[in-house]
Amino acid sequence: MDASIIIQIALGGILLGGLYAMVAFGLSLIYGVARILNFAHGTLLAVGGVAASAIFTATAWNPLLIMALLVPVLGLFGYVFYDKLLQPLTKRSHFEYTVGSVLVTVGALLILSDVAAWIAGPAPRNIPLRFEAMEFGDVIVSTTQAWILGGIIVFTIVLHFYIKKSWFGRAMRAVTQDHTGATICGVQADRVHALTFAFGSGIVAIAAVLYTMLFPVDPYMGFSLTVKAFTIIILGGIGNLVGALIAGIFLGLAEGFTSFFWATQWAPAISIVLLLVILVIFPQGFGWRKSK
Amino acid sequence: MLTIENLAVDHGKLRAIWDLSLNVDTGARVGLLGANGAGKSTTLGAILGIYPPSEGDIRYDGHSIVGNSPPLNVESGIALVPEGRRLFGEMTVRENLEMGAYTKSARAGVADNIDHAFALFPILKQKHNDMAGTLSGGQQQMLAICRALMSSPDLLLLDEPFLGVAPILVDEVMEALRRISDEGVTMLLVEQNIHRALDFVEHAYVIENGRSVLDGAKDTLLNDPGFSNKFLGLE
Amino acid sequence: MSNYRYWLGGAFVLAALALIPTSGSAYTTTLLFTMLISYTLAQSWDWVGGEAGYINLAHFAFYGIGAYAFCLSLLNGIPIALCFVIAVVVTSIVALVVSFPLFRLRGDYFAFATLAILPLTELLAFNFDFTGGADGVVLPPKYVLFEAYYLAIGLVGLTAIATVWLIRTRFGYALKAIRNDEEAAEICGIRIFPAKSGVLIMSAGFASLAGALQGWQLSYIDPTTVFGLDVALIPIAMALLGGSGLLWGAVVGVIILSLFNQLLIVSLPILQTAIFGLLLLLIGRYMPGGLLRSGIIRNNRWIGFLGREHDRFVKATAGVTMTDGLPLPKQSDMKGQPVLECRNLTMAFGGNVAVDNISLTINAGEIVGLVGTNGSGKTTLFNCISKVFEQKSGDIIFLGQNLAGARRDDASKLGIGRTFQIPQPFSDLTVAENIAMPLMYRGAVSASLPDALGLATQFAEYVGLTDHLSARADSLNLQQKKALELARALACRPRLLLVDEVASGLTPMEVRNFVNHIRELRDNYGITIIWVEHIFSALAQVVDRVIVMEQGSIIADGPLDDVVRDERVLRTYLGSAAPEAV
Amino acid sequence: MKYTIGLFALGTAALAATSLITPAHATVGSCTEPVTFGTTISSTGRYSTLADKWRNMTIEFAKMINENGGVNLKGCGKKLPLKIIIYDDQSVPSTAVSLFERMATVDKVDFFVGPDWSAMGFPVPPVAEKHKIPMVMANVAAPPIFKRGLKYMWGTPMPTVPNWSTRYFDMMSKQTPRPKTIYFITQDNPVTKALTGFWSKKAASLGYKVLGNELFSVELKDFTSLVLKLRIRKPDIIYISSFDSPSVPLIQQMRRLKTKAKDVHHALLSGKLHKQVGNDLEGVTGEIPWYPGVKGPYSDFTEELVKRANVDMFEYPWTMSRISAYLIMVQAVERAGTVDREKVRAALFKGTFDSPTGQIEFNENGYAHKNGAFTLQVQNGKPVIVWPPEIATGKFVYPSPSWQ
Repeated sequence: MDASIIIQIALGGILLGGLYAMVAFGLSLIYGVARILNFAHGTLLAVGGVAASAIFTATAWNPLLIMALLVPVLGLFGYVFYDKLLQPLTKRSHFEYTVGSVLVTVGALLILSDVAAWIAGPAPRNIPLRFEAMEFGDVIVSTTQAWILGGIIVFTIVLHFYIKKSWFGRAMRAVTQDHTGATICGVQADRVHALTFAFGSGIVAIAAVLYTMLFPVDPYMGFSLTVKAFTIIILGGIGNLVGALIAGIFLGLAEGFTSFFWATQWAPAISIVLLLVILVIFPQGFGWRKSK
Repeated sequence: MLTIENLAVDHGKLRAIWDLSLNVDTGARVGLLGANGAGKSTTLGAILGIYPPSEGDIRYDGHSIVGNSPPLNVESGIALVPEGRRLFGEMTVRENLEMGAYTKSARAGVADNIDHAFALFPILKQKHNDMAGTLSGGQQQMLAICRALMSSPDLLLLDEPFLGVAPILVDEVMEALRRISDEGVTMLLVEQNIHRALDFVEHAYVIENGRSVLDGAKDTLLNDPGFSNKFLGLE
Repeated sequence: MSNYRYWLGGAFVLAALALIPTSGSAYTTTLLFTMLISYTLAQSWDWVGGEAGYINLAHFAFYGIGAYAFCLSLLNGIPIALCFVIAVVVTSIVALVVSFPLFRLRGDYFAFATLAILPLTELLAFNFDFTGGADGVVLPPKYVLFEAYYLAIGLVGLTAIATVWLIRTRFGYALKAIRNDEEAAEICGIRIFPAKSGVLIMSAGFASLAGALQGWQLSYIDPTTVFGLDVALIPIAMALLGGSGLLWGAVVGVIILSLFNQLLIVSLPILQTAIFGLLLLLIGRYMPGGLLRSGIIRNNRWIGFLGREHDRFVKATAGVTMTDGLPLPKQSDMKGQPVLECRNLTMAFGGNVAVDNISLTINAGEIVGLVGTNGSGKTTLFNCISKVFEQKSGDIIFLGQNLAGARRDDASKLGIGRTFQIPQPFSDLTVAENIAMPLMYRGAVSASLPDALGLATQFAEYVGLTDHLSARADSLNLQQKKALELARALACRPRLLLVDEVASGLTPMEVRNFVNHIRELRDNYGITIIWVEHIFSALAQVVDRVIVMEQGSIIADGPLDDVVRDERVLRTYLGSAAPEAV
Repeated sequence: MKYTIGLFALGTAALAATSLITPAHATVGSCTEPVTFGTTISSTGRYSTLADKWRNMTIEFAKMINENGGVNLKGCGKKLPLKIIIYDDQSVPSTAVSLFERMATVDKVDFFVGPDWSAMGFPVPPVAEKHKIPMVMANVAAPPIFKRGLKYMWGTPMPTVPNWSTRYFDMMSKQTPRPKTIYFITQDNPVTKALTGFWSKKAASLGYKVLGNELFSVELKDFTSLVLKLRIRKPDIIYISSFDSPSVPLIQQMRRLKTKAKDVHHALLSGKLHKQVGNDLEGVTGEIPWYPGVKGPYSDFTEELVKRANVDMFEYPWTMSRISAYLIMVQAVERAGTVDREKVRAALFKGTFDSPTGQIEFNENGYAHKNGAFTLQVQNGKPVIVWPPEIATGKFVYPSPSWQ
């Protein structure tokens, strides 16, 4: 077995896993702060990807520019979505909050994908940007991949430090860890919730553009991404971005190597089997904090 | 500085505070004493704005602050050391302190206030990079006090600050609180340990079942034969 | 009286449904068939979701597994009746197996993990040879709509009966207890894993029958049809939209959403799904408890009954013999013998030692006060004795039995009853139901639900909650909740009762009343009591001795009068300003 | 009492609502009312990516038939207008079944055209059988569907599994140097699997060495491992049996990792794939049932139809199957000369019909078993028909330079 083959497969796995982790970042932050199972999260990526592709087809803009355009749009969507539809539920009982948020997010999922399919067509699309390949011995990396990989790494680092160092990032973590404690410190919890929704949705916009540069998106594919993201959150721990990145890459690698050493058709199953096995061994996930 | 008049607070359908009045002068150290469930913590929560009052008035610096959100009250100089400390267990000591200075007006003074906190409790400086959740009970309580001080408050509300603090550390914490008080911070202290509380405060209010039943200066209370007995339960 | 109305109403509905194929079009029949299948799925989901409180997003996987098991068996020439049995058996086994990892999780984590099951089953169906892979399973093309329809009516009848049964039985109440508070449920003697696993299997079994019928009617299944994520959330949405946990919730949700969806499909060429989603979203936003919990329905004279909560369907048995006092057994006199012994008991959380090497003995018929400042380890000690926590080291011997490794329900069954410092009643159950819970589950003399409700009234009377019997526990005030805690602990029929701060906040009169109760419990029923309390005056009236804890250790143990004169106690507990004396 | 009344009220309301969406309708088979076809199209949901333009196309089809006067019925002595009832089955089989039941009993359509996909192709025909309504399905290609002994069901699938790649293999056998090895990559789908199943055996008998046969799920995004296997085995021909969108990352990653082969064949090639992978598709060969410019019966009609409906044939190649189904049903009705379902059934049985793709001949199972496809190659970003030579619009470039 050639080392270059292993490196090549690992590269593919890391890239895919990194993208999955990016989907999970926003969901993880949102869940940590608002404790809402946001079923529409992956669909937002799908719709964002469709929009990015449509913009690219029409204007041939640089994907970074498309990102810059989509981030505020999806961010605003996330803010309004929380503020108008979910925030009023916080005043209800815990039961009603849970049920209501499931209905609202499932409803949003259906609406988003159907409207996107109606406007942009249901056909899969992507951003067909091609860069030259670079070769390192037998390992081949395309510049697209390199850019995306670099993008994921830079973004994760920036995000990590932003959440670690910025006032808003601290507030998000504080609300995740102790809601009342954060209020005592002068954090406006409602606002942080809505802003986290905006922030998480903004991250989705970035993930959507990167994803669409590599893989096709269509309006109906979102929910399976949401499922992937939930899997990553369990493994990585809620609100734990580094954990999510590790979990995502771990899943990506597991899929890649299963495909090579066993059979391609079993690759997607491996992540779920791993999840269940890990749950049996560590029922509280890898990075799971004791929750109240 | 702080005046509460005929306060009533409801938790959902249940009334936790029925009729409470008290008065805290600027620079004073006032105690709020009473049994578990008497409504002490709820009173502090109501002052900060966590539990909006159903009736009555809370005035701070002469203005009514009823209906103000906690952030607004923190901004105007009230800080709470809450029951159960409410620290962020997975943030470092330093980050917890920084969170204490979250409000806009407090952000400028972060560095100074952290130095001040470290001077107050040097152990926190030693452990400034440790997660708050790994600290001992006493250290956590010190951190909670310092976090509240990060917003440079004029009025500090303390909810059982000696709870879970090892006896050898109690004196250290109390000494630190005295120093804070000497720097001009007004304090309202909730405590169930009467002797310890009266050791610290100048004036105390006693509440029972959500109503104020007794109040007086420290000496008055100590000399009241009924008071001590009532609280030791040996009437 | 009301019973017969249910049966009459149910029979009427089923009969009307059975007549449809003869009078209506085949289209109406398929439509209703789809609704019957949806109802079975939504309702059986709600047994786990609405009753036990676990959001199971893998429900659709059981539907698919049932469809596969059925179709594959039928294809192999097995008689059709047996095929349905096989579908249920196979699915139940799968449900049992997955319940081991899944029920190690709670709350939303459970939901996250179950969400991953559905893609896994889809992939397995794709990749295994015996499932036919992507080609699916092809049945002979028989037109079985009417046969399938009548079987579906039967299935719906069974589902409805099972739902009513759940509402009226001990099992259903175990689930309600689990939904509210698993810790308290165990304290009441409920073994929670078998209950949770049991309801998951039951729910999976019904889902598998729904899948089997659907597969039979379609005469073909493939992985995406029966495991597809795109339709998996719809039955759940139906149950939630109608009103999760209500008898009529799933029925109404299914009728409304199915008809609405069909109406959209046949009348709109575009955006049907978006409008369908909009309905879900609006209901979630404005009636988050479900349609039937909204005021519009509940306050309506004619259909208000649809929104009734489960407790309105169960009545106490009137014929329970009213004894004088409490229905507790008089315990054999073993005065002076040790009931509880703790030897070198240590409990720590992380590096924080909460109970530090404690040894103590409690004798039968004693009333022992346990005092100490907050955080001194009293409640942790209680939690160790009642097995809420497993101790780190040391032994707990109760009535000669070592409790090492015992579960909470074991402790309860052996005769350890307790109250919680912060009351943990089952919030959305009534007072009577709360007290009835341990009566149904505790020991060999467990009562049926109506009997237990009958007996509960006597406990309620004892603690002064007679007026609140049918009030929801979360509507009580703190003192009433504490009284309820005591009643529930007594209903466990304990030999050792752990009372955690019941008297604080009571008026002196109430305290005296309570003290009399404590004394009476010891004198009349031989219950040994450990009482954590801050109010010395209350303890003084009744305790035989007092144990003082500080920093996880016992610093004094003796009669109250001696203890309060102990300098060390005064200093640490009362915080005397007196100079330190060692 | 209140309860009982309430329950009755509820039941009545539900039944009333049911009947509201099940109105009574029309009679079957007169000479005065339009000839009615009923169909469902997966306009939304998972299959809609292939079918979203068909609703419009179907409406245009009926319009064009009616512009020519309609369907000619000898039995009535006149032309009757054509009406097509269209529902969206949302890509859900049980919905499709109930909609076909609806069309049979409520809308009372005369004939069924459609649906598509195996998931519908299995459960729907028993409905037609039960109501004795002839149906010509469109893109239902899985061979087992036609072996169930159903008597009211025909299909015009693209691809027809045994014939689909005939012309491609014919072409490859005439190339020098002759390709010797082949590697199959297959999407996990009944149709694509059937294609591979047939051609991997056939290829072996044609003298190829089959180096591998890899199945992948639509969920798979990272094909690195698969592509590396290709690089290790170095086949002459890479035969990809997949629908267009799941293989987008495959093609891209094959290019990115510099896969080499004499020819890369994507059996179900479409413009959608081309749109997404762009230049990466250069030199790839594929197959298409029909393309504007290829002359045959109804080819002008079809060209006009796809122009009006704004359907690009290369982008939506499966549209041809739908159009064929409609055309065949119209021809069958005209041949029967009446809307009598039994007579139309007799006309369809083992019948031969015209379509732009050539003659469509049904066997006794209702399977259009003789259809092939034209081989095309993407050259300079455009699809060029390269085989059979008599209709080719360009020359096959071999070995494919871009895959060297």
